[in-house]
Amino acid sequence: GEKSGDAGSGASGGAKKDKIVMGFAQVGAESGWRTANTKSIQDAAAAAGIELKFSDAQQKQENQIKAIRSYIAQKVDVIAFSPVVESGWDTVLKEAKDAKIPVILTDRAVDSKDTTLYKTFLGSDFVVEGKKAGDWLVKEYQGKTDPVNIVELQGTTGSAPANDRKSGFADAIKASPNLKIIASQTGDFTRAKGKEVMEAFLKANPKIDVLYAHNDDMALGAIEAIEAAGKKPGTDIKIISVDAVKDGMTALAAGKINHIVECSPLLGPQLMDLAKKVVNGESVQPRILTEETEFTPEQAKAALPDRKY
Amino acid sequence: MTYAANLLRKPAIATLVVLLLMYGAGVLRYDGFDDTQVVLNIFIDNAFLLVVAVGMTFVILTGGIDLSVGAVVALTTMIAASLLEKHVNPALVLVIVLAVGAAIGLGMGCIIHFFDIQPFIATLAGMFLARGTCYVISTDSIPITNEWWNNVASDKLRFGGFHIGWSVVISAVVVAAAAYVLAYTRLGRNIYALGGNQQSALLMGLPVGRTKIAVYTISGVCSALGGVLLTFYTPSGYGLNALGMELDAIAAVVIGGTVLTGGSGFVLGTVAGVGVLGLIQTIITFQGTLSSWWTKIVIGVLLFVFIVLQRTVTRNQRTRRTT
Amino acid sequence: MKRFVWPVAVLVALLVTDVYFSHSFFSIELRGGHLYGSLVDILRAAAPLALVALGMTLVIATGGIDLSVGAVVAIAGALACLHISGLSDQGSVAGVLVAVGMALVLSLVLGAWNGFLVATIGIQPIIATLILMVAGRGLAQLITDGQIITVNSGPYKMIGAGYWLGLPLCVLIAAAVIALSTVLVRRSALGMLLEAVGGNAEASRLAGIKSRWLILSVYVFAALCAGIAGLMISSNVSSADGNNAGLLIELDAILAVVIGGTSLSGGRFSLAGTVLGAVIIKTLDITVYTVGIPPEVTLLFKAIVVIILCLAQSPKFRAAFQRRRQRPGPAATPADQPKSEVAA
Amino acid sequence: MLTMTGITKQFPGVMALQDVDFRLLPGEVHALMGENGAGKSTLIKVLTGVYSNDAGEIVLDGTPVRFSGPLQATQAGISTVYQEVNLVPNLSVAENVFIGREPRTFGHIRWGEMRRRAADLLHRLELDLDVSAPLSQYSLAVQQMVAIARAIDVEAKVLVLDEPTSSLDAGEVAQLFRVMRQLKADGIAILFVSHFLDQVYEICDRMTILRNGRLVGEHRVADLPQLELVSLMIGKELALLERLEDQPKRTLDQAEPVVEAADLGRSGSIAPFSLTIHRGEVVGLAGLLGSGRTEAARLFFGADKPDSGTLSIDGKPVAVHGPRTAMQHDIAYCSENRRTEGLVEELTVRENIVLALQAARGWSRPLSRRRQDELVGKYVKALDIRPADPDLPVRNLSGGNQQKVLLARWLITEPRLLILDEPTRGIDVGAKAEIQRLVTELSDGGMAVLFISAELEEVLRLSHKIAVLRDRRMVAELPNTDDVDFDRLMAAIAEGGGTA
Ligand SMILES: Nc1ncnc2c1ncn2[C@@H]1O[C@H](COP(=O)(O)OP(=O)(O)OP(=O)(O)O)[C@@H](O)[C@H]1O
Ligand SMILES: Nc1ncnc2c1ncn2[C@@H]1O[C@H](COP(=O)(O)OP(=O)(O)OP(=O)(O)O)[C@@H](O)[C@H]1O
Ligand SMILES: [Mg+2]
Ligand SMILES: [Mg+2]
Repeated sequence: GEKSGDAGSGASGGAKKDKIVMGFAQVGAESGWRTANTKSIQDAAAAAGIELKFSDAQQKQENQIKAIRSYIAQKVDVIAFSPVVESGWDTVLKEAKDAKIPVILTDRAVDSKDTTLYKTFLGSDFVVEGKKAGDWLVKEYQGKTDPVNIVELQGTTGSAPANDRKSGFADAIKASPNLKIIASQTGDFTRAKGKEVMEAFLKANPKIDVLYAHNDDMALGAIEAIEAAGKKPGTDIKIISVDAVKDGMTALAAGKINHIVECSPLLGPQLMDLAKKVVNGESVQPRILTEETEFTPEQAKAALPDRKY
Repeated sequence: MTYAANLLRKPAIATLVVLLLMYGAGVLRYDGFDDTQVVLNIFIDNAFLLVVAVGMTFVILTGGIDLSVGAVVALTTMIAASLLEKHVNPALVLVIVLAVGAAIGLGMGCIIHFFDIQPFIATLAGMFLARGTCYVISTDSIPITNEWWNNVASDKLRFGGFHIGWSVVISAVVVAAAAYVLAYTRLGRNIYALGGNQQSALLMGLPVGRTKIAVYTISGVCSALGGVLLTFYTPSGYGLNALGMELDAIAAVVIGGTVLTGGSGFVLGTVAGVGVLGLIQTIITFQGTLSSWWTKIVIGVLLFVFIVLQRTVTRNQRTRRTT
Repeated sequence: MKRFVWPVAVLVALLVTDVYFSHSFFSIELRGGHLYGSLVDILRAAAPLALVALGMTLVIATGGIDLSVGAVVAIAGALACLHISGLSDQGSVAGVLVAVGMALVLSLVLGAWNGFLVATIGIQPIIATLILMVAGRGLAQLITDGQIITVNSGPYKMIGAGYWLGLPLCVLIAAAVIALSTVLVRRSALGMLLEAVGGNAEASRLAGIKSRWLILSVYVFAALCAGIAGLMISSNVSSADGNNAGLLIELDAILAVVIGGTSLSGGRFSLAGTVLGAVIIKTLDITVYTVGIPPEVTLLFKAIVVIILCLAQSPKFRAAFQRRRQRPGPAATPADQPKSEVAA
Repeated sequence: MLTMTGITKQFPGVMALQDVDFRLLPGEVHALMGENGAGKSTLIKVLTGVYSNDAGEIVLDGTPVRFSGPLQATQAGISTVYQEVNLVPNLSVAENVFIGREPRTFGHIRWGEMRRRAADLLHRLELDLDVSAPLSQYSLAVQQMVAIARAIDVEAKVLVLDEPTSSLDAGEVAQLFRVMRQLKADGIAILFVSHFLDQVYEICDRMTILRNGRLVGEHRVADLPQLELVSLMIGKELALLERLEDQPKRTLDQAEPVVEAADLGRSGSIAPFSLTIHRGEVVGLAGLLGSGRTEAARLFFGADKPDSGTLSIDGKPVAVHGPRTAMQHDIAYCSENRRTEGLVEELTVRENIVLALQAARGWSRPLSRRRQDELVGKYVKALDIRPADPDLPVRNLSGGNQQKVLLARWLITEPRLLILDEPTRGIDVGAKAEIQRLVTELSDGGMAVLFISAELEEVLRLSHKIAVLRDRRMVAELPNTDDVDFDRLMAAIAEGGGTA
């Protein structure tokens, strides 16, 4: 019943207007990653001929809810948003559903039991990212039994990527008893904090073999701390991180980072495709992973020239 | 009535006037802005902030400040969500969170009064404590699925084609109660006296300590209630909720004409102050095409325009010598 | 110096904790031609905070407050990095000096804006500076286009991460600014006039003090300090992050001022206390990392330290504590000297 | 009724009270006498629990008491007006009278009744105020009356008045005394502090004398001649006072004008007036409470901006934009309200004294420490500021000594026109004589002085010329010739017409 209803509204909307209108409620502009994400969506919308209404929630769930309500009031054709938080969306999503406006989640999931509240979730899986990082490490130290001391730079305490990348990584290395996280601290996803924390790690722990950073920025900060301590990043201390922003890739190509798990912000084109399908009533997968990969130094060298962000 | 005449000279009224001007500008500029529901939405969207700001008004009137409110709001959502997850009776949950809010406020008030600690630092410690407790409970967000809770949250009171939620009703009751307490009870007058001059209040034989502790307790309860309203708005508990809300609350109070050094101001002004912040947000949403940083810049500019207009209005109405 | 006994005691307690968890905490060695060690880290991390807090102290002395310092930190770093990243030769000293100059001039302008709002228009300081706090962040992101601008400039890196004669340059810069302003404020009549304005504005006016200019200049000075701190912070990681640089530094700075014994209601201030406060705050941060406190309980730990710190500083608490220890007889009750917290 | 025995109170560095005994009988008015800094206010604050005593015992109605603060003291029936006006300026007059014991029904404050009762009460003190206006709109004297009204309305056993009359004029004092007599008749014991000996002799039954924190004696007022009292208070004979008493009227040879006000006025505060002050001339301003003397003085100094008329200095019209312009023309203004408009309580005595001079010099030209010590030392000595430690926070000084600090601030700027608004407020006999001598001396040296005092005798004694204000309008200007005396001046004030 749901499907046909939605299809009807979508079709009628499409018939009346020649242009699809999408309301997008962004989290904020808290990082370079997020800015690239915003840009990708804006560019892709323009390219796909979709009219984009954009709002920035300044990291506040309340503001996002306000924005979504306003999109409902403005009767847009489709709503997309990156939830600030996983929980607490049921009410407003129900309102969208009642107004027969399809919803697409990007980047982060919501934890609603009722999965009919949104059409699909497009984004990376942070747990998988953490797992990929851990798997690489396990492979790297395969066959060795010497204890490996790992330090971890976590993202913002309580944020979903931090929670998931931590648990994914921990899961992956669980089976190898010699891989041991000796210190784990939040670096708030920033370079400055990453550097400050790494400086302290270096002094408190005489032997650090591996650094796992939840994003490139923290890894880049940590590299400065490692260099200031007279050690060689990538050699004396192996570094794995997540994201693959341009600066991170440069460091990877230079051998200062050993491995990066990609978490691509360039969701725009995929999102626009989905939007068109959803508005036209076509069925879509409930969970769509972003196209992303992992990088070794060699791959980084190759990919670097066309890296946009 | 002289009392009313006095009232009209207050900055709170100036804020209200400017608020109406701004609203008028919005109506002229944006389609659909004149819909009454837009105004109601401001109150629906900011009910929790309003309640928190009312608590803050009490504190600021005594010349104090409470930085812990945002954290207490977050802690409330966290405690409520985790208790509801364990199927504790919602009524009991309500009582518990309000009690926790009161206890935190009481504790800070006691530290401030008995040990003569600056409110800024005592409530900053309270903020760390409350926020820290959130993370100890859980770093994840916890959804609220309790039926009664969510029914109250989504219940709409409809009249003449418009609707409001219970949060608006609750916040209106809080505002009315606060206004009454400040104007018509001994506690209220003691609060103004304390803000006017603490030493004099002491020498006049007023219960300075009790009053001080009371305002922080009130602020704690209001924050907890604000937290409850926030869970009505976003049915979940999360440690990162309401980050920086203390600043919004302080801003609302001060924009509403309450003086940060205490002794002068009205709850009505705070309502207007919250209205200003809400209106700015609404204008931003209606504008709809601002990029992330332009959003911040425009908020700043609108804030500036508000303050300067308010300043001009009050300056014209200012009385002669105030020494 | 008696009034600093308690903050110093807390500082010592933190350091002792550190040594307990990391035995080499006090060791300072020469590595790569410069000093290397945790204590050096503390000073380096405290340098920008101390600068921001320095400016904040003077603002607070006049009975004001400046919430916009964090935004100014971000703007200064962003502008400098933007300019440097556009240079054909990022290593050119002249180019870097121009960038630094531009950033500092912009900081001065922003400070003047704050000062204008407070002193001339008469807006309450907290709101006046809130405007720039919000808009300034947007401005910083506008400059960086929301991205992190990375620069690769040796001379620029010197400011925050470099060493001179083996000593961290940022600490030297901060020390120089602090020393200069202490001399300026205490050797001239500035300090007293500021305290008078903060202590009793109306009396100061009637005593002929040009409070408007004084207030304007403290906001300018605070912004300048924040600007320098912004350069240090961005230079330290060779990049400018419009959103995160100096985030919440205003809170830390105010905390440092309060720990240092300056009352938020204005009047008497202590620059030395503020610097001590900044060092304590950074020591606290580094202690968290060194001890390995899990991020989830970091805030609880900080709350406890802040509470201990302020209780230790409270004469009333000490009196109550000593009375309990010594004799239950009638001792001085804390009712003495009713102190008004509120600036009249 | 009330006995205090062996009271000792030490402040860091000062022994404020040492083994002081004090008795208060029911239905008596008891004066507490002593020089500035003798410990009167401290004794009162110990009594009401503001300070805790280091030793000694307080017995009220036979039971030992120890109050933790004014709240408890009030509840126990001790109602107090402290020396500085301690009210809250942001609240209305009515609230200031009734706060803490507002008329209520079920916790609901009955505003109407409160305002009515406040108005009635103030009426008893012959004060006709808008009781719903904020207190800060009224002059200090009015505030003082409001504080008194607050205290006498309480159902108290003991009423403590610490220098309630220091800023009141004769009429107000008479009014107060009438009320005090009535209270006394009701059996209430009153503790009264004043530096006006005549007042003490008029109203009090017995007195206790303090000197340097020690008890000097307890006497029946009738048994102790004034001069003997003074010598008990200061510990030596006082010749100066007598000399001043019979000083002849002062005359001034024609001198050039320093400041001329022509139709200077400010709407809502004072009607346009004209007044010329010459070199070496002391001009007294006389008038009742709220007659606009302070307002006039503030216009001369630029503390308020005039909105009509011109102010000429040395014959040239100048636009006075604020205190700074006035100071540039060597005008100094010593405000009547030392607490809110005068001192910066947190700063030290030294800093408070050099503040105006330093402000005039600008921040970049600090007074050297040596110069400061010299200036401060000179005036601490000249005005006998006690304790003579310039590095004490000024808030730790007794009221009278604070007043002297404020005076010193302006004297060191060596102005050509010195405006003194109630400079002798709260100052003891010795110091008052000293200040009067100083004014005479300064004017002989060519300084022009605008002198405001609620004490008409003082105005008469010092002035060359007296301007009379009434209802915020200057109504007369009298040269202070031999035929002008107290009664004539009173008549001018009361009738508003100059007979000169
Ligand atoms: N809070 C305080 N801290 C330190 N010293 C104080 C304090 N209060 C009063 N003193 C000192 O105690 C002494 C007595 O002061 P007190 O105020 O009792 O004098 P007083 O007799 O009321 O004088 P006056 O007539 O000037 O009001 C003075 O030397 C004063 O400097
Ligand atoms: N009896 C009164 N009734 C109403 N208002 C009064 C009364 N007395 C004073 N005021 C108010 O107080 C204000 C201040 O008066 P001002 O300070 O000029 O008085 P003053 O002549 O200096 O008297 P004093 O210094 O003795 O109080 C006046 O503008 C007036 O509004
Ligand atoms: Mg006294
Ligand atoms: Mg007067």
